[in-house]
Amino acid sequence: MKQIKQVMVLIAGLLALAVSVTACGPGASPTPTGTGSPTPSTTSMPQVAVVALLSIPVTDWDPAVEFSNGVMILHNVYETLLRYEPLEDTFTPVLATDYTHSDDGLTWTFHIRQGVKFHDGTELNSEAVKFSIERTIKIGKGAAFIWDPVDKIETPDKLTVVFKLKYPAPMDLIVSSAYAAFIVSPAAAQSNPDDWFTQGHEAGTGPYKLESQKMGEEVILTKFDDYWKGWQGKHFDKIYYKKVPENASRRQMLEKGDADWTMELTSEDIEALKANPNIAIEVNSSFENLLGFFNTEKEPLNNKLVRQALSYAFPYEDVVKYAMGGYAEQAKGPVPKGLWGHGDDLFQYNYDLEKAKDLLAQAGYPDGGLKLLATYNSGDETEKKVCELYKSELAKLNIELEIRGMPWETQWELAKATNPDDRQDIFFMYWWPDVTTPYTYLFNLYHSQPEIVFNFNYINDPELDKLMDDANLQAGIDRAKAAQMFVEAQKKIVDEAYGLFVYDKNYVRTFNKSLKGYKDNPSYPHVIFFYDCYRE
Amino acid sequence: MRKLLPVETFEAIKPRLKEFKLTFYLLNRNRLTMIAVITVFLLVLIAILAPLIVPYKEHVISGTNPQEKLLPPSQEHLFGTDELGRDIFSRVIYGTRISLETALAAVGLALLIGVPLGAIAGATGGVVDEVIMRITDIFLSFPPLLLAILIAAFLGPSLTNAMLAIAVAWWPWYTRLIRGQAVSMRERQFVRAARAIGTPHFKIVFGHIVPNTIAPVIVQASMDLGGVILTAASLSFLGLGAQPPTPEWGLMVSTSRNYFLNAWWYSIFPGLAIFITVLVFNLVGDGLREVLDPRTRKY
Amino acid sequence: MTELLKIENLKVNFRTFEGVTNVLNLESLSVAKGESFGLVGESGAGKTTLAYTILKLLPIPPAFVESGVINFEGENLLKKSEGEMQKIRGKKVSMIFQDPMSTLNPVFTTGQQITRVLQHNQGLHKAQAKKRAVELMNLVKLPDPENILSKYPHELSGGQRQRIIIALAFSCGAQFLIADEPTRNLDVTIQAGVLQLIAELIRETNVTVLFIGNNLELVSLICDRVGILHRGQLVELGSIKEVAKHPAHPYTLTLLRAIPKEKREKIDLTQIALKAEERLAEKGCRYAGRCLKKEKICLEEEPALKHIGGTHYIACHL
Amino acid sequence: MPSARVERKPKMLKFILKRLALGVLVILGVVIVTFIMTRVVPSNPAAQWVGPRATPEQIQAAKRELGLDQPLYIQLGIYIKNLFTGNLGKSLKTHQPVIEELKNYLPATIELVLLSTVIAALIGLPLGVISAKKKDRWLDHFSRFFSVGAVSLPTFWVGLFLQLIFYRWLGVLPLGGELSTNIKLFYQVPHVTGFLLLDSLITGNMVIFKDALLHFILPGITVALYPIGLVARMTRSALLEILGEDYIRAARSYGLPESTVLWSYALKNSLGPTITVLTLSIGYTLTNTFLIEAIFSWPGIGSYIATSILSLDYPAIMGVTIFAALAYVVLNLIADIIIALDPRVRL
Repeated sequence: MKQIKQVMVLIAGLLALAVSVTACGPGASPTPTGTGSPTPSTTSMPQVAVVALLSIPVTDWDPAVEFSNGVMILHNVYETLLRYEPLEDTFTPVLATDYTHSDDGLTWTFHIRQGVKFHDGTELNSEAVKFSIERTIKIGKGAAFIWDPVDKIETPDKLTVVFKLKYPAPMDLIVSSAYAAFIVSPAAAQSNPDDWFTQGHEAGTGPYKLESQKMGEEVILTKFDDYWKGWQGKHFDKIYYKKVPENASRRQMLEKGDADWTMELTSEDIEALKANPNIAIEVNSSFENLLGFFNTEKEPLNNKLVRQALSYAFPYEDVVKYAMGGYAEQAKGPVPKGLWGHGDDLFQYNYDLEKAKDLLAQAGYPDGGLKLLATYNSGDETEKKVCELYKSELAKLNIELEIRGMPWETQWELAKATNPDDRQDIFFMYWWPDVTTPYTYLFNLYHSQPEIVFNFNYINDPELDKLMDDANLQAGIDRAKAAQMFVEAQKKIVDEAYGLFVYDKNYVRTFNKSLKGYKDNPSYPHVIFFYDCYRE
Repeated sequence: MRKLLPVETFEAIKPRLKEFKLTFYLLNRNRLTMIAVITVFLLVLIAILAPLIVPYKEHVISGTNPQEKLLPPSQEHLFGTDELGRDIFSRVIYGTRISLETALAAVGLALLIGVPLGAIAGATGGVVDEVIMRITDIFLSFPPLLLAILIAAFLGPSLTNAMLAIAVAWWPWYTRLIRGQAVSMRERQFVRAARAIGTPHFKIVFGHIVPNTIAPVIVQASMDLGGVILTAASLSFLGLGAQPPTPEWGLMVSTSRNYFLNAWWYSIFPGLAIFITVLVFNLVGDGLREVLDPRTRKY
Repeated sequence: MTELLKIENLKVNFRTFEGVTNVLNLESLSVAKGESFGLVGESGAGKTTLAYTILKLLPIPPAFVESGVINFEGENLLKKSEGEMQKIRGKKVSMIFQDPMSTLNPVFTTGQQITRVLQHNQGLHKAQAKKRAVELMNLVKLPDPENILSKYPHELSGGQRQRIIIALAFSCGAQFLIADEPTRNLDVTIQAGVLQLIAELIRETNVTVLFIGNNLELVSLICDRVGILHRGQLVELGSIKEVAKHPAHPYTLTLLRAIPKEKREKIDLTQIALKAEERLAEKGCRYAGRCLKKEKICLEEEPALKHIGGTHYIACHL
Repeated sequence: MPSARVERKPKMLKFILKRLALGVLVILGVVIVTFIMTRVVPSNPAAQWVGPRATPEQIQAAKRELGLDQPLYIQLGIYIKNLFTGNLGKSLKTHQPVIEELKNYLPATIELVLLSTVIAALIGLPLGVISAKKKDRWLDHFSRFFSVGAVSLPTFWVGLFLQLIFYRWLGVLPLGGELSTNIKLFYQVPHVTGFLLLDSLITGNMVIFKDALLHFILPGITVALYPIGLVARMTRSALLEILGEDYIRAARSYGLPESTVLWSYALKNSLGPTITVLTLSIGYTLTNTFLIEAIFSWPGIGSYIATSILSLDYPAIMGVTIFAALAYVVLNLIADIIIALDPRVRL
């Protein structure tokens, strides 16, 4: 009898605990952030913004290395010399006040802002700029390649930096790159071990500094009192970034006010959020596009007619409508709309199964009967839908499309297989700019390469190479002319139907209506410059 | 977690009609087990007849109908439609076939690896036994799901590879089970007799020992089916199993995560399908274990 | 003499795969107060089943009681609830089991097991119970009681364990004791000692005994009266003298011959062994199938117990 | 007669040592198997190390940096040598030492797993006892349905619906994570052992403890389901075996009440196998967290390994695998010791 009593008491106690804990739940736990109540300090509530992220906040805390969404945070901690406004094609001076370049595009002079302090208390000068960029080049990871044109960096005085280039290049675009263009404190970098940054430290000039973090999970930023722009007006005191991998969870957090800003919701979610009066939905153009690559080194896609047939068989409208919920536009060539060098007059393939049939017949496949393999990044719901819709159309041509969602690394290795026959037939991939130039699209994706990196069409066309390279050299001298030349190159790519130009994506921003001052900049994908934001 | 039946359990199990009848009689005592047995037969029937009974046959292969996406359950679509307008009922029904096929293939393959290894180890003894069993130990010290995930990830995601991965995670259990049997078999009269008249070792192992030890392993394997189905679904959930647009339940649940706030039916039906299938297989397995284990067997 | 236990019309069946089998069919049996009654029969005859039925410890299913009355002190045990039975078991009726190896709980020390029973049945405090346990050890002639009480069953020998089981049976002053082949699983060398102990204790406590055995000779050492059980039925009943000296039923004769010590005739073991497949005949004497003297009537009619003199009864047509 | 229990001690030690040695061998085997598996897969760790959009020169440099230009057996040798110093290499993605990342992620997972296991024992044990007691009756059917159901549920699916019900509809429990944002930002979160619930409890910080407990409930229940079912099933089958034993019948014959027979006499006998299962189930529960941590944004090893596997981050995968195998081997050893402590088993 004694035993049974003990067990019962234990269970009862447990239940009581659970009940008491849940009963007082709603008051304590999911309080709306920042505006909420139960905090120890009563004087003035610090303003906090909460960002729910899809993946780990910062992959590598070294600003020279980070080459993924971590720049969302780093751009609030570090600053670049300039910030590019692609929609107006202008530059906002940040750490540099102004700049000039020689006519041949080989010498670029930047003047550095006076009185800027790093978070470690030291002051910004031309040496720091030189040090930062040389450090990035030396480490050679991430997006360090953007500095390839740089021959040497000179610092004639404390506030002047001169770049001497190997070949003409648009340095203003390079120094304002979203990646690998951050300026760090030399004092902090030199007095600490090499992996000091990677271990989760920072030494930038940005408006916010790192308060604390749990690696791979969350980051808390707090305002840097000595920020050079000062703290007049309304600003946030703290920013809280948290990884919330489930789409549904991020949406629910946003709806309940547990998050202020989130990304990568499905179009169905966005549709549902429209009814919520507390949530703002902003549709912005972006420089991110979805491209399909045909394996031109393998039967049957080495045949231009087959490639064109497959281009006509693609359900562009359905994909935009159902896979993207309308938040995209069918692409015209590989360079997205809004970016200089985009060809508005380029030819566009349209969904036309009859035409596709004709072309297939011409190519010698009147009854279809092909088997193709398409790969995409596993876990990407949109790419998955794209593939499924495409498969359904190709089935009508008696072409069997096998779809394989693969982790990026394995998909990549498959595409780099030595034997072209081992590779996939169609490779789906997003591309977005590092430096805001058409060359990042054309060179990486369609230029011949000594080794396969991202040229998944496997084209080796010297004529096309030359068109692109000439255009790039021109970019450091006369951007308008260069843009024309880039369009010429794309004409050839489109005509050859090297791949599917699926859509240019819109970034749909979903955030709490009380978050004000947020402005999307497609050159800095997903970055929120929190200094400009405030809560109302 | 699996509790392997003790070796002696199977001394009694001989594939005789009477044994089957007796087992059935004992199972019949527990109504819940009996319901499960009937459901298992029903599921097998559904799996076999799937192509005939699905209302939207094209939706299980390549067809899409995005205009009708995410419709709630109705008369035309009993379980509603998914994000590309496909009939979820058809896909769930067809998924029965895929799940059962995958599970059977995985367990079959695990048996194909595990049984000969175990028989050879047990029948040969000595160094061969040591080596085989130490390798088995190594594989047994991976948590099975982790091992399956690892292998599926390394082989690349596909249903076939998921099946292979599960087989690799499962075979050591069978090796261990059959080895125990084979060891006891080694000294039996008929084996000695066979050896005495110069039968080659290979023939003794596969001609005498395997046929006489296979019954318990088959029983064990049938008890494992539920766990295997769940593991396969978990792999697909992680994106390491079936590929779209295959109507595999785990994959459907995984995809539905993105839509379940707007379309609860999309998650609930494939999830229920997994649950019910695994449940009835486990219930039957549990019932079988109770009935076949001499320690709990009661007439 | 008052009847302490009176069994009437008791039918116990087992429901199995093959169907319902009758394992116990007793028309009438009574044990008087202070009497030692022996029950003898081959294994499977239903002796243990009877013991379990009295204590209501039968595994149900597959067993079930079809009909009957077991009156103990004038009250029908079969009608008692589980709670009421708990007040009877151990306190009024106790039992010595046949297998000392499996009767004690392996995960408690013997002391824990005895004191728990004492605490519960006699409401003793822990210290009192411990003291009483030591006394009990002395009673069953186990030396070094403290040591024995601190041991787990597997650390003791079979004889020691059986003595503890006997101690448990006598611990709470039950008036009725069922001893189910208490020496069956013991070495021959210690059988005598244990048996003697039981006999002494019975004499000292004047308890009423139902003594079960498969060996008439052994039973005769303890009992006044004896019943021969065959396939669930009493085939012969009488005082020890009557049955042992003048066995009347053919089965009893076989049983007596089966005692190896006697070595009077060559024993045909196949006659004794009960085959599992052997089905009960639809009608007729249950022994007819093996009876060497059977006649036509034996196959057609079931014999009832009939009085053949003194207290002697047999169930045989002949 | 010398006491048997005194004799057992040196045997026990020998037994443990032998099992430990075997365990080390097995772990070494796991290391080798995993290492080979990771290396035969077509992939390019060097390219991962440098990051996306790397140039061929960068990749070549990384190859040298990571020692990938050496023959495989030398790489393995170096790996094993480093292993002994606790060096598991660096993650290809985050460039952090894997051992640091494990330290970072493990406490949350261990806390989740252990606490769920305790819950599993508290619920599963009575469930199994009731089921065995009422065998083939409706209470048994119900309890069996529940316990077999618990091991048959796709946990990832359950997690989604628990969130839907308790966060979205009822609004009584948080969606995920370990703590609320406000608590994180404005309270000093104690850090003693790394286990949040424990730390807040020992430092007497009830606000944080309550918040952490609230956050624990949903993932805790989801993770506990499987072991609950397991313990209930195991207790049931062990009890069924034991309830048929002679000593149970004997105990009843002495007039002991049914509750004592069941909860003390029988349960103590079935505790051995049940605790063994509980111990071993921790290994399973650990892998189950791989599926559900992401759903609950739980900052543990599960979501870490899930992302590592999907991005083929080999050092991270190996680190977690070795840890899991180690945990498995140790738990097995503990289970064996528990069995060996059973007075019936003589070593």
